[in-house]
Amino acid sequence: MVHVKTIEDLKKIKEEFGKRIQVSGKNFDPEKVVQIKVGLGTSGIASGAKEVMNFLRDELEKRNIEALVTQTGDMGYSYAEPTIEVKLPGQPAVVFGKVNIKKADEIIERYIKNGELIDGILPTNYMTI
Amino acid sequence: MELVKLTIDKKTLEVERGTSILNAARKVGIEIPTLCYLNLDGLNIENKPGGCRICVVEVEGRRNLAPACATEVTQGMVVKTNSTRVLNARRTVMELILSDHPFDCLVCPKSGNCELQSLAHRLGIRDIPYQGEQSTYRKDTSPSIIRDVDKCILCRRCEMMCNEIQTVGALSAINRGFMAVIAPAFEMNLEKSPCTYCGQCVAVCPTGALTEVDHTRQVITALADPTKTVIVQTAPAVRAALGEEFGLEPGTLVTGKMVSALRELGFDYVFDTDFGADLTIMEEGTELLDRLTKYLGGDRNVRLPILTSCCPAWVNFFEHNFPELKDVPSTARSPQQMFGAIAKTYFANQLGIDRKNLVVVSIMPCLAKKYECQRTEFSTDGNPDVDFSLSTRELANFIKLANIDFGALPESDFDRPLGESTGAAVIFGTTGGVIEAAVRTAYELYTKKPLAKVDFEELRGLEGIRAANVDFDGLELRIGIAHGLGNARKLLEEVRDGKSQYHAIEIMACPGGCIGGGGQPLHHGDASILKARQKAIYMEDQNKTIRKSHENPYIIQLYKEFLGHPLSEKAHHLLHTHYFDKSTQIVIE
Amino acid sequence: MAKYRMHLLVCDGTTCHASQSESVKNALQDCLELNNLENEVKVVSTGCFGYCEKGPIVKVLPDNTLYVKVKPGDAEEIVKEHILNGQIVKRLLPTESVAQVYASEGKTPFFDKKQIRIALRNCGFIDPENIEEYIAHDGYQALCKCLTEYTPQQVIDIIKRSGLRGRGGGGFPTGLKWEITAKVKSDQKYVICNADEGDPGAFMDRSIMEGDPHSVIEAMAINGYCTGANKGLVYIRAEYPLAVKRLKVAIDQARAYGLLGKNIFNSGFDFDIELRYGAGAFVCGEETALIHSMEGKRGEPTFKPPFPSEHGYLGKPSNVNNVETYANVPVIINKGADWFASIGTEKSKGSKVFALAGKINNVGLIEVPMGTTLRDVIFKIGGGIKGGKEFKAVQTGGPSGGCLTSHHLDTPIDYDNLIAAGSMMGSGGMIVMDEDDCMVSIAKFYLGFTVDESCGKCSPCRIGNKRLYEILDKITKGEGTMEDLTKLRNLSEVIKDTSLCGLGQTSPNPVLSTLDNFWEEYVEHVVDKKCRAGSCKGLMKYIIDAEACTGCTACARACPVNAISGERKGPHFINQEICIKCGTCMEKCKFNAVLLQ
Amino acid sequence: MAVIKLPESKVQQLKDICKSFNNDKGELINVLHKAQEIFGYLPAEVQEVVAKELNISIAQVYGVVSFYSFFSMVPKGRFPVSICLGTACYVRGAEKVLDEFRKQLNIQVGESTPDGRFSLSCLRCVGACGLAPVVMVGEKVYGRVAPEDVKGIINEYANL
Repeated sequence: MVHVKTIEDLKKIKEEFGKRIQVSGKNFDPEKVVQIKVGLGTSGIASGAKEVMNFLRDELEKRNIEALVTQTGDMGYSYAEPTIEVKLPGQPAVVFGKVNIKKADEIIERYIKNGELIDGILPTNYMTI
Repeated sequence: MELVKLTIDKKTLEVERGTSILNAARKVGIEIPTLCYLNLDGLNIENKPGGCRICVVEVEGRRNLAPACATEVTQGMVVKTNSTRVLNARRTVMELILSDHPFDCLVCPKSGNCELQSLAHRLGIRDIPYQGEQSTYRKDTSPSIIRDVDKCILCRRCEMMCNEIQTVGALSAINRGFMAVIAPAFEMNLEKSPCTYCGQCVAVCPTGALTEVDHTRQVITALADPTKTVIVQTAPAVRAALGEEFGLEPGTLVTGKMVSALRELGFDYVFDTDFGADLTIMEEGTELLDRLTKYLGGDRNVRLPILTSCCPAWVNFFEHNFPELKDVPSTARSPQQMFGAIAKTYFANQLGIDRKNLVVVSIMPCLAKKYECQRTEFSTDGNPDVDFSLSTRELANFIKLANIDFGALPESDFDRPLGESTGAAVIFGTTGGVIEAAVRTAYELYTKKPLAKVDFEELRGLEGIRAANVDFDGLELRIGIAHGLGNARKLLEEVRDGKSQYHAIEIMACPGGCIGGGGQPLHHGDASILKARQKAIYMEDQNKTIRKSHENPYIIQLYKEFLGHPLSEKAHHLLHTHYFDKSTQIVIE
Repeated sequence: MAKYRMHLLVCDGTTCHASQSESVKNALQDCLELNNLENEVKVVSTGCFGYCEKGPIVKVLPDNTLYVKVKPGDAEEIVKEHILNGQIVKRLLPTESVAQVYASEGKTPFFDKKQIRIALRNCGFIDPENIEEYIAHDGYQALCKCLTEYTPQQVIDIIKRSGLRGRGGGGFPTGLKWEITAKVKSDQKYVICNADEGDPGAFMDRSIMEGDPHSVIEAMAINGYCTGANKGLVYIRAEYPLAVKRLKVAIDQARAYGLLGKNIFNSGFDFDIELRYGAGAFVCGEETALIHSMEGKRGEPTFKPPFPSEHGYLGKPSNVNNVETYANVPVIINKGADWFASIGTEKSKGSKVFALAGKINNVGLIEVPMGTTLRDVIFKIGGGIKGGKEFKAVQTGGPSGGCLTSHHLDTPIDYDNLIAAGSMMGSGGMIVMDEDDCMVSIAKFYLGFTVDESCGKCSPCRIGNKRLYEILDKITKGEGTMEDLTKLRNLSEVIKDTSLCGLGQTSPNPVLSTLDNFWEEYVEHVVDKKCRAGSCKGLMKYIIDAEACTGCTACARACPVNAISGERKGPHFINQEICIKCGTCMEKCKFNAVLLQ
Repeated sequence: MAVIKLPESKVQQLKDICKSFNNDKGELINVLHKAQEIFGYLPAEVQEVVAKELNISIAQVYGVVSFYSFFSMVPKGRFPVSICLGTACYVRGAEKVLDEFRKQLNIQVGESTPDGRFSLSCLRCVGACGLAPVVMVGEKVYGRVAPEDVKGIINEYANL
């Protein structure tokens, strides 16, 4: 385990984190892999976000798509839970709302596989710092 | 000390930093009304939850009103205690408090002596516009204390007394919001709680929520019964406080008038608990010397320090909280019970009547005495040694009820034989008194020399825990004194942990000792009343010709005719007791 | 891999939907098919863009052109000009100011700057259970900077200059609070995080703890460094199991990385954090009550002064801030006080997180710069009122706040403006109400909450709020009098003026603000015995429409109090004197003949 | 003398909990949380043991237990039903949903059905305001509940 003692230690972690993403022992190149974040706050979970996350993990593996599915906090769109963010390599991230299993399947088949946008995109209406 | 200049109601004054607005105002003759606030100066007892909001005042520059009791003065502060805003707020708050209070003032035991009632009068409340639901609870009666918490205004004084001062922990605030109330755990009866019946909650309750169980009716019935001989004993602290109920200055001794009043009430013999106190000294003093001699002689089967055992609330306290130490206190019964035991044997014999036809009434500054006289170990064949115990307050009411003009009564003396007592017995009424009385006797018995000076100033005072060494002709007797059960707990913990340095410890449950007992006229937070009572007690001692218990001629006679000698078998049987484990037991199923 | 060369995004947010976005979508689809473009260009409906008053909105990808107020008839022009000819349809572009916003857009194709995420910067972005991801987003750099480059006083000065004020409701200047605690001399001090978010309808702090727990940990350590405290305590609601779990994971990770514990960043500074759980008492959000609760006691507040900064947990100086306040701190250190102070209004700097809920389309968690108007929040970000109903009021500040009306919609949100308007910032709950909400009932709802949550220590709050509730209840039952309205006001003012703690000092605000802003509604209840929102049961009448009634007697048989009379096969009648308004007759009637009036 | 009867294993468990908090009375609330986790509620006996172990008065323990709404002295049903009465849920009709549960289960808030299957309680905001009105049965969250849905929700547990 890294013991952080200097600003350089922090910077190193930051750099490394950008370069390699490790999931269950496998290294991923963030530039080449599909990255999905599932909003797992209380309202997300209450709306079924965990089921969606499990579905995505299982199905992406079954369908041989190199993808990294991680959890994140509340994205703010309580009215459209569960919400997920999908980032295809080299493209801006897109947030989908009201994602149930059926919608998740559609996202894999149409957006992830074909780059085809589907109904239910949530425009990011804020600026982050 | 830094001085702070401020203005209250256009009066400019300078007070020490740290003074509350309430106390600062008092200095310029402005009396801001209070309700929950209580301060017994010099006894370290203060209740300042800032909860009732009656004492609110306007402070210039402040958004909302400030409670005068809890707000400290600041430099240049401008305070208004009677602006329209303040008066309206104070009235509304009072109306709210009254809207959650029963309207049965006329038949309330506190009527005429109720702080809430006086305040409503002072604020000129004429109606209660904010009517609504009132909180209601079950009335709870124990052997000593009645809880009628419908009348509770959540001033928290009793909770503070029970937990912070007495560390008894019988009461706590429970529930919250409108349902909040002060009660034992699970709203169980006080009788099932670790309550010691010290009555300090009753002594500070501003309303009729906490009162004593009134036994006056039973006494009246007994007095009216021609088959009964009714005798009365009065505790030393009663005579130093009873006068207050009749408008006399606190600290006025009314021994003679009290005796006359009791005669007028119809008691056949008016005796003195002081006689029992002298007897206690004989037994307890001898026990102390016995244990001490054995201990110094290397006998490790005896335990020191010896603890006094004349305070029934204190006895309850260690039975609940320190059962493992129950062989440490003296086994001597309290003066009330010694008196009762002698009355129902020795004196009944003298009169030639059956003990069942002799009714013994005690007048006590205490509520725990009501419980004590009901303990089964203090009865023979179901007949108690002491039948009824009335508080000082009950006696005062009884006298008024009997149309007796107390002020006009002549002074008269107690009856013999059980009315004779010494100065040593009188000082039982204040903290430090029992041990001083014991020292006066033990010294002479131990050293076989007369005391050069009877007064032991080093044992007196109002400090919560005091310590003094008394020279017994070469032997340094180390003495500890505690009053208030919280202070007692500290000394007890030392004993339990084997760290106690004392040979003897006196403990009184009530702050100040019996002068501050739960059955005394209400002090309403004025500590100077307790101090005046203490002064009166020592004055009574001064005035006595005999000031050492072992010199009481009737005590000497009692031993000669009846008991034999202190700690004799008969004395053991009649004058000593044993203690019980009353702590909560976890029984494994 | 992309099948489509272009996407047309049509906003299908509720407001746009109401303004025919569906027809626009269909028209675009038809035009594409007409031009055989359906396999090259796809029409997609999206959630709200936050520009509802300009709707329907169409956005063209990949070139990010935004068209506003698009009508079905514009579809042909968009397809022909933009898609086929590559020419932008200028007349459908938004006005200049909006265009600028969109012109500067950066990372994402769906971008609008009404919201700024400072406290929520990582929330919904990073994996809260992965400390490395937090570090990758510049996490713990602020702590490092403070410990290695600044003196405690310098850090305090930065916070002071930033203008950050407490986000828990009171709005006390954070830097000043830190400075007071720092100046008190004591062998032991504590850093306390108030995570007892109790306002009904508020979930800002919970979201931050669930989404970005490290930002709170980092800020608490910074505070510890400033004030001289080595121990931090988070007082968190036991009802927030997920937040508890994420915080625990984060604390463990921070310890493992040496970011909590001994000698952090080799500076000689030690700091660690423990959790303490609340147990369901709203009053524990008050800092003295919170401290008593942490000490294992009843959560009753005590009179201030002394303040916790001097006499806090276990009698030691303690700095108490809430979650959101702490979450702002690392950014302020990293980006500087001036940057933070450049956002917001004169006296309220930075941004504020709100939990937007109630009768609003886009319920959610938002963060806006101080000074944003209520109108922007409700109608742009919030997407307007649900079901196209009329906006009636917005409640801010929870049970301590007030109800604001359409008159206040253009009020820029900051601490002082909200207080001036008769409400308060509170912790950030924002509940929108529509024409179906009865304002007397709303006031009663909040008072019911206060009565439940009052600790009972001081008489005005314990009894006064109960009486307020009872009077309001009486009014909603149609039994109120004009005198009651006078009583309501006097009682409210006295409770505010005399209560011991913040709970009682603010609890009458929902009553006072509705009395001020909806006086006619109270008078209607009292004088006309009428509830315009139709929500006060006691003021409603069940009546039978004689025309529709078939005389089947089902209602009469079901009525529990025999209030219904009438001949079989003839019209029935409800005796209003007897009726208890249970509604059974309405349930039983198969002919919709029972009406509620 | 109050006598508390509890099985030995439970007493030991309680003692262990207290010990894990160093028998520190400042940890009372944490101890009570743990105890409620294990016992499901806090009967008088449990409070007595805690009081004894932490060396505080039973009145004080009860004062704390009765202050906080999270602590309960009555056992919950097998399927505890909680209705959120936060503001967002309130304005979206939570009260009507609560009334329907009362009617269907024939119990009041704070009570359990005679067969011990269901208990009814109210919650402050659970923070799922986007789903208002919200009902929880055990851990399961039901969002946007209308009075008409109540019967169906109860039936889900009918055969469990």
